[in-house]
Amino acid sequence: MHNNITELAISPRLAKNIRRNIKERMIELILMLAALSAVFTTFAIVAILLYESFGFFETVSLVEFFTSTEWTPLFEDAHYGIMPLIAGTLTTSLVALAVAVPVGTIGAIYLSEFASHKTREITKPILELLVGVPTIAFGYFALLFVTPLLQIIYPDLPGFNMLSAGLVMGVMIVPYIASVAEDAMRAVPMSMREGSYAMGATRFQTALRVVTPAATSGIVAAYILAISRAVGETMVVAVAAGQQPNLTFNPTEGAATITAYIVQVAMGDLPHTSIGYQSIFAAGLVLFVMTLCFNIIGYVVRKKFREQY
Amino acid sequence: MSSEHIYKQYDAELESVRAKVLEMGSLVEQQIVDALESLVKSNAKLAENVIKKDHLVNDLEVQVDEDCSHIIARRQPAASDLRMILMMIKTITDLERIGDEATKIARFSQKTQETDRMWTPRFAEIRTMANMAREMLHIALDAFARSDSAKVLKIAEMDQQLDEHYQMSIRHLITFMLEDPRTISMSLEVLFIAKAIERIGDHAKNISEYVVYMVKGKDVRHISMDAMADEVRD
Amino acid sequence: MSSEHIYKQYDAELESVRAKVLEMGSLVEQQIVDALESLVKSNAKLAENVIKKDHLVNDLEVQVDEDCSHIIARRQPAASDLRMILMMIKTITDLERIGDEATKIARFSQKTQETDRMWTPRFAEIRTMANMAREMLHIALDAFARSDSAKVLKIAEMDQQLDEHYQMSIRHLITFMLEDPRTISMSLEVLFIAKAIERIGDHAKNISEYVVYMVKGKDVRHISMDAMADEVRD
Amino acid sequence: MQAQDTQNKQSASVLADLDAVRAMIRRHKFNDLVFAGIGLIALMIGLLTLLTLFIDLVMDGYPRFNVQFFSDFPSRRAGSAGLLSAWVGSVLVMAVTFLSAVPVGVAAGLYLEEYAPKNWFSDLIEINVSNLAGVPSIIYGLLALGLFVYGLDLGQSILTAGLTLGLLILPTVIVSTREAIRGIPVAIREAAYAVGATKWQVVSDHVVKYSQGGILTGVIIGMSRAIGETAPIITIGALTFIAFLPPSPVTDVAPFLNFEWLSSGFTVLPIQMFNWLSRPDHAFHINAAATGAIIILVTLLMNGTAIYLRYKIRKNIKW
Amino acid sequence: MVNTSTPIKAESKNLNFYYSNGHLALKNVSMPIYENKITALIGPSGCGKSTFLRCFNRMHDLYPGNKYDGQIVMHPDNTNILADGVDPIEVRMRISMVFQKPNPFPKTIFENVAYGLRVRDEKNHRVVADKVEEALKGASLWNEVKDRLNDLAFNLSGGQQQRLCIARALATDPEIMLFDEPTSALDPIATANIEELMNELRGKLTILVVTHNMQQAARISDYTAYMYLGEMMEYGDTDTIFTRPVRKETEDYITGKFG
Amino acid sequence: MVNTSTPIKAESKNLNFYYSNGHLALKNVSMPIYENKITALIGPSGCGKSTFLRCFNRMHDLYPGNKYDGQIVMHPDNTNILADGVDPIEVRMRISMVFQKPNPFPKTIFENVAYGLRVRDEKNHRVVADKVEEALKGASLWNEVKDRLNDLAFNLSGGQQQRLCIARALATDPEIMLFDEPTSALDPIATANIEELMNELRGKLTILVVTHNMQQAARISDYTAYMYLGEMMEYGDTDTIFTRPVRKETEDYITGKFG
Ligand SMILES: Nc1ncnc2c1ncn2[C@@H]1O[C@H](COP(=O)(O)OP(=O)(O)OP(=O)(O)O)[C@@H](O)[C@H]1O
Ligand SMILES: Nc1ncnc2c1ncn2[C@@H]1O[C@H](COP(=O)(O)OP(=O)(O)OP(=O)(O)O)[C@@H](O)[C@H]1O
Ligand SMILES: [Mg+2]
Ligand SMILES: [Mg+2]
Ligand SMILES: O=P([O-])([O-])[O-]
Repeated sequence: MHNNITELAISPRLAKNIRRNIKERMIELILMLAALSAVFTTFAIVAILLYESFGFFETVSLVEFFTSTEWTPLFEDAHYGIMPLIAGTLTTSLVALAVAVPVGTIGAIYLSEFASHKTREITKPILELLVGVPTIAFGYFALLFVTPLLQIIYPDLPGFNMLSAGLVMGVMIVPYIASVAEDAMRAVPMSMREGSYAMGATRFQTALRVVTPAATSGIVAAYILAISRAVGETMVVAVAAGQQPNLTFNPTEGAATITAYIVQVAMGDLPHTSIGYQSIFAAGLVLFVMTLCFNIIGYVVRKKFREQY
Repeated sequence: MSSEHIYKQYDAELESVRAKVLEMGSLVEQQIVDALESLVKSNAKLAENVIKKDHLVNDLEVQVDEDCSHIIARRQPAASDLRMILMMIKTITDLERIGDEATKIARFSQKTQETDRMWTPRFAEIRTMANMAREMLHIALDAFARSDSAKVLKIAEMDQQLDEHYQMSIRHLITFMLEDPRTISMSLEVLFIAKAIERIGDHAKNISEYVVYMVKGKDVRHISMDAMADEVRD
Repeated sequence: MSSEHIYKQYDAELESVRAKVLEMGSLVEQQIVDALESLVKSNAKLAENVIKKDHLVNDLEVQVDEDCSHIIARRQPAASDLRMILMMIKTITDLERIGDEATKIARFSQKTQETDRMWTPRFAEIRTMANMAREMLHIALDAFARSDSAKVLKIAEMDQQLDEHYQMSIRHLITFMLEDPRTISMSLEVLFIAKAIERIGDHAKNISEYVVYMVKGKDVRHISMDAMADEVRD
Repeated sequence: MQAQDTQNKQSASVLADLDAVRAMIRRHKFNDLVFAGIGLIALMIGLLTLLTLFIDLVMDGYPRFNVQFFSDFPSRRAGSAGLLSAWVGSVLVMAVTFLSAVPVGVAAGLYLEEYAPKNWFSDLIEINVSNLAGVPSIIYGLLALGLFVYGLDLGQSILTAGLTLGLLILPTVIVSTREAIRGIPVAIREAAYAVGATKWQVVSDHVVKYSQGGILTGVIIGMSRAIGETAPIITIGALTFIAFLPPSPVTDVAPFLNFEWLSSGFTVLPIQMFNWLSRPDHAFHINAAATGAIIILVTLLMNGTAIYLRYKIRKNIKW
Repeated sequence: MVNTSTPIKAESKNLNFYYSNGHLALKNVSMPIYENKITALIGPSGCGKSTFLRCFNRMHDLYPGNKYDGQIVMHPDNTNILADGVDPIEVRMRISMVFQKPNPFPKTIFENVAYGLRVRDEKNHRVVADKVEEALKGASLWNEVKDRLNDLAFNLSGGQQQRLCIARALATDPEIMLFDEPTSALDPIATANIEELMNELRGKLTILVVTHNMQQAARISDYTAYMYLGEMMEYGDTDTIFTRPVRKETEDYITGKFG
Repeated sequence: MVNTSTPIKAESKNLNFYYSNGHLALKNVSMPIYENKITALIGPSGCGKSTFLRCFNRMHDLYPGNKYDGQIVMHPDNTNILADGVDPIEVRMRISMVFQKPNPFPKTIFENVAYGLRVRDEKNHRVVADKVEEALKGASLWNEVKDRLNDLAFNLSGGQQQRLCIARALATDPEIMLFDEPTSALDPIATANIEELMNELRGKLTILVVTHNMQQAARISDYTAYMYLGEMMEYGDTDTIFTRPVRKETEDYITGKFG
C-alpha cells in the first residue's frame, strides 16, 4: 500500500531524470571539447615546429646547428649555428634579470612589509599597468631614449646594443617580479607576522627572517617566470638590440636574439619552402624548448607554494 | 528566575523540577495535616491514606534527583541556576524525611485508635506543636517559591520555640508516666510523635537555610542566629 | 576513577573532595566509638571531646558542599564523575546527621555520669547496637572508597537486624520502667540513645544506597531488598 | 624597609637590563630605516620609467595628434601618413579575437574546474594550459604561419590574425576563469547541491554568475595584451602598407551581414608603429611615437578598467 | 532505554564507507533516526561523524571514487537511498543539509530561500513568496528581515546567515535535516539562538546533527550516538548517555578521560 | 574575595582604547593581573577582550591610527607600558603572546623556538640550544620532538604547533604571557592538552587568557573578568564568579540568559 503511493509520487520525477541526464551529458561534452582546444593548441605548436624543423634538419646537421658559431642562413655562404642567437638571447635576458631581480624583490618586500596601506593601494595598480604596456613601446623607448642616454656616459656604444635592450627589458619585468613576489608575501598570513612582532622583532627582522623565507617558493617562481618572459621577449630586442647574429656575451655590442631573428625573417617575404623559412621554425623550436623548461620548473615551484597555504 | 534563558527548553526543565519540588512540599504538608487530623479525630482511614501516599513522596524524590542530575549533565548550570539545583537536591531529602515522620505519626494514630482514647488531653500540646511545624514547613516552601531568604530568621525562631515545646512535653510525659505507670507504653508513643514533630521543624529549618544559599549563595548552616541575621540582611 | 582525566587538576580536585568525604566519615566513625566509650567507661572527657569535635564535621560538610558546587560550575562533570559528586553531596548530609546523633549520645553520656551508675546492664544491649551501627557505617564508607556496590545488601540486612534490636530494647525499657517507675527518666535517656543508634544505621544504609547510584547509576532507594539485589547484581 | 629595598634593587636591575635592550632596539630600528629607503628607490625605478616612457612618447609624437592622423591612410610622406587602416584593422582583429577566445576559454575553464575528473586527462589539460600561458607570443606567430596561413590556407587575413591572437589570449581567459571560479567556496556549491540542484543548475545559477566579474577582468586584460601584440602579427606576415579598408561587415542588402572582410588583408596599430620605427627617416619616428602613445593610452585604459573591476569585486564579495 | 514507540524515520544498516583513497571511514555503522527527534553524533575529530552525515544526502557522490557499502533505509517508503538506482538528486530533494560555515548564495535574502523552489521548477510567484515567508518564520528570521528581503544575504550577521541557510533548507519541506557542526563558526549568542531554533524545530522535523561540542549534544538532542574510529560505539537516549553510558569508551570520552 | 596577599604583576588603570576609525573599544577598564596566576577574560563576541589583551604587548601599534588612553602599569618597576616614551618592541620583549591559530614560522622546530633569542642577538650556540630545550620541555613538547628538531614546524599537528608557539614564547623568559583564544582552532583533545599545559605553567608565569568558551575560563583560571561592550563588568576569583557573581549582567551571561 505504502509502496504504491510513493511510487506514484516518485515516478514523474524519474521521467524527468532521463531528459535531465541527457541534457547534462550534452553540456559536459561541449565544455570538454572547449577544454581540449588547449591541448590541441599545444600539439599544433609542437607539430608545426617539428614538421618545419624536420625539413630544416634534412639540410642542416644537428652537429652544425649546435656547434657552428655563425648564423647566416640567408647569405650565399650559409652557416647554421644557433649559438650566436642563443648567446644574444641569454645576454639580454641576464642583463634584464640583473636589473629586475634585485629591484623587483626589494620593491616587493617594501610594498608588502614597509609601505603604508595607502602607498600600496596606489603603487600596486600602477605596477600592474606597467605590465600592460605594449612591448613595442618599450622598444621605441630603448632605441630612441635609453641608448642615446647611455651614449652620453659611454660614447662608444653602438646604436643597436644589448645593454639598453636588456636594461629596458629588466625594468619591464620588474613589475612582474614585484607583483608576483608581493602576492606571495601577502599570502603569508598576518598571524605569522604578528607572531614575529610579538617576539619583539622589528619590521626588517620580520621581513627578512619570517616573511621572505615563508614566501620563498613563491618568489622563486616569480624569478623563473620572469626568465621565461625575458627569453621569449621579442619587440624590445628586435628594435633595440639589432638584428645581426653575433656570438658574444658583451652587452655593449649589438646582437640578434632568437626572437629578433624570427621577426627579421618574417618581415621579408620568403618563399614558403625555402630553407630560410624553415630556419625560423628551427629557431622557434629551440626557443620553445627553452621556455618550456622554465615554465615547467616555475609551475612546479608555484604549485608547491600554493599547497603551503 | 528573573530573566529568561536563551534556551526555553532549559527554562522549562528548571521550572518543571521546581514544580515537582513544590508539589512534593505540598504533598508532605498535607501528610502532616492529615496525620494530625487522623490522630485527633481518630480517623483511621485518613491515617491509612497518609501511609499509602508516602510512596508518592518517595517517587517524587527519586524523580527530582534524576531530573537534577540530567540538568547538570546536559545544561552545565552555573551561578543561581546551579545553586537552585543543589538547593533542590538537598531540599527533597528533607521533604522525604518529613514525609517519613508524618507517616510515622499516622502509624501511631492507627495504633492509638486500636487501643484507648484516654490520651486526648495530651493531644492539645501535640496539636500546637504540629501546627507550628506545619507552619514552619509552609513558610519554608513559600520562601523557596518566592526566593525569599529573609524568612530563615523567622523559621529559626520558631524552631527554638518548637524545641522548647518539645522539651516541655517530654517533661510532662515523664510526670504523667510517674503518676500512672500503666500509661508508660502509650506515653512513649506520644513521645515519639512529639519527637517526629520536632524533627519536622528541624527539616523545615534546613530547607529555609538552603533557600538562603540559593538566593544569596551563602551557607548559613551551623552558625548562630545573629550571624545568620547578618548574612541574610546584606 | 580508573583512568585519568586529561586535566590533572580535575583529578586532583575530585580526589581532594573524595578525601574530605572519607575524612568526614572517619571523624564521624570515631565520634561514634568515642561517644559509646564515654558512655560505657563513664569518661566525661571523651564525651566532651566528641561534642567539641562536632564542629569539625560541620565544617567539612560545608566545605565539601562548596567544593562540589565549584566542581560542577567549573568542570561540567558527566557520567560517573557527576554521579560521584551527587553521591557525595548526599552522603555528607547523612554523615553530618550521624555526627549529630553521636554528639547526642555524648550529651546523654555526660548527663548519665552526673547521675547514677545503675544503668550499666542496659548498656550491654546499647553497646551491641552501637557496634553494629558503627560496623554498618564502616562498611558503607569502605564501599564508597572501593566503589563496591554489592555491600548495600549486607548493610540492608544489618539494618533490619538493628531495627529488631531497637524494637526489642524499647520493649525491655518499657518493662523496666513499669517495674520501677523511678527509672523512667533515665530509661527515656537510654531510649533516645537507642533511637540515635538506630538512626545511625539508617544513615549508613542511605550512604550504601548512594554508592550503588554512584557505581551503577541506579537509584535503589525506596525499593524492596529483592529488587535491590537484582539491581546490584547485573 | 627591607622589602622596599629589594624591590628597588629589583627594579634597578630591570632598568639596567632595559638600557642594554634599548640600545639593541635602536640598532635594529636603524636597519629598518635603511631598508625602507632602499625599497622606496627600487619602487621608484619602475614607476619613473613608466612615466618617462609615456612623457617621451607624447613629447615626441605630439605634432601628429590631430584628426587627420586618424583619417589618413599610410603614405610615403611622413607628414601626411595616417592610422586609418591600422585602427580599423585593430578593431576588426580584436572582434575576431574576442569572439573566438572568450566562449572557448570560459567553457574550458568551466570544464576544468567543475567537470573534469581528477585523472591523467585533466592533468594533461591543466599542464597544457599553464604552459601555453608562458609560451612566447612569437611562437604563436609561427603556429599561425604554419597552420592558418599555409596549412588551412586562410592567408594573411584578419581572420588569421584574430584567431592567432585568440589562441594567444586563450590561456589568459582560461586561467582567469578558473581563478574566478576557484574563488567560489566549495560550501556554496555543496549548498546548492544539497537543496537538490543538478550540476548544470549549479554551474549556470551560481558558478558562472559569481565569477562573471573575475572572468571579465581576465578578458579585458587579455584583450589589452592582444591589442598591443606585435610579434605574432609580424610573423604571419601582416602587410605594413595598406591604403584601403576591408569590405564593411554590414551591408544594405539582406542579410545585412558580409563576411568578406574576414579574408581581407590588414594592418594593425603596433605593426604600423613598428614599420615607422624601422625607417631610418626621423620624421617617421614621430609618427611611431604618436602611435605608441595612442596604443599605451588604449591599453592603459583597458588595464585600468580591469584593475578597477577587480578592486570592486574584491570589495563586494566576502565569502 | 530507547523509546521504541516513536516511529523510525531512517535507519542505517551495516554501513561502510570508503573514501576514494581507499580509506575506510565508516565501519559497519547501524543506527536508527527517530522521526521528529534530534539525534546527535559526537566523537573525537576524524572519527567519521561528518562522513556519516554526508551519506544521508549522498554528498559524497560529488567527489568521484567514494564508495558506499550498506544501506540507509528511509521510512515509510522503505527506500534504500544508497542503492545504485536511486538518483542522488532525488535523495537531496528529500533530505536537506545545513553546513558548518554559513554559506548563503550571493543573492538576495529572498532568492536564497527561494532557490530550492526554483530548482524544483516552481514558477508560481504566490507559492514561492508564501513558502519563503513560511520558511523564514520557521527559522525565526522573518521579523528581522521582512523589510529587507531584497538585500544581499551577505549583509546579515553570521548567526542570521546561518538561520537563513536553515530557512533555505526548510523551504523545500525536507523530511530530514542534516546539520554539520552548525554553530562552530558562530559566537556563543548566535550559537544559543541556533540551538534554540533547532529546539523549536524538534517535533516538526527529523534532525541529525554532528557536533564537536559535547555539551551542545547534551543540550539539544534526544538521542546521542558516540562514534570512534569510524565505528558506532554507543547509541542511546541523551540523558542516559550523559549520566550512565554503558561502554567504557563513551564514559571516558564524556568525562574527559581521552588522551 | 580576591586574595590580596598575591603580588600584582600588572595593572590596567582607567584604560580607554580607540581604533583608527574612532571606535571606542575599551571604556575605562581597570583591573589587576596577579603574579603567577591565570586571569581569564570572558564576554560576548566583540566586547573588547582581544582588544584589551593586545594592549598589553602594544600589538595595536602595528596598525596606524589606534589610540591608547590610560595606563597599564607593570610591577615591580612601575613602568606604564602605554606611555609615549616606551618602545613597543621593548614591551613585547617582556610580554609574550600566543595566538588563536597556531602560527609557527616556516622554519625548523628548533629555529622556531630559537627565534626570540635570535631577535635578541643571542649568538652563543650553547645558550640557544639550552634555552630551546628548556622551553620545549616547559611546553610539554620536548619528548615528542627531541628527535626531529630539524623538521619543519608545519609537519606537526595543530595541537603540537600550538604548543610549539607556546615554547617559542616561553624561550624568551617573558614576565607575562598573553593567550588569545589559544584553543579555538583546535579539536577537543588538543584543547585539553593545551589547557593542561597552561595549568602546569600556573605558578611559574603570569598568564592572561581570552576565551570564548566560558567553561574553559571556569576550568583553567584563578581569576575571571567579565567584559561587556568594552567595559569591565565584573572581576573576581573564578569560583565566586561562577557560583555567585555579584552583578546581574554577569549572572545572566554565565547562566545563558543573554539575548
Ligand atoms: N575526502 C577525503 N578523502 C579521504 N579521507 C577522508 C576524506 N575526508 C575525510 N577523510 C578521513 O575520514 C575520516 C573521517 O573524517 P570525518 O571528516 O568524517 O571526521 P569527523 O568525525 O567529521 O571529524 P571532524 O570533527 O574533524 O569534522 C578521517 O580519518 C579523515 O581523515
Ligand atoms: N581593527 C579594528 N578597527 C575597528 N574596530 C575594531 C577593530 N577590531 C575590532 N574592532 C571592534 O572593537 C570591538 C572589540 O573587538 P574585539 O576583537 O576586542 O572583541 P572580542 O571581545 O575579542 O571578540 P571576539 O570574541 O569576537 O574575538 C568590536 O566591536 C569590534 O568590531
Ligand atoms: Mg531542633
Ligand atoms: Mg530503620
Ligand atoms: O533524618 P533524621 O530524622 O535523622 O534527622
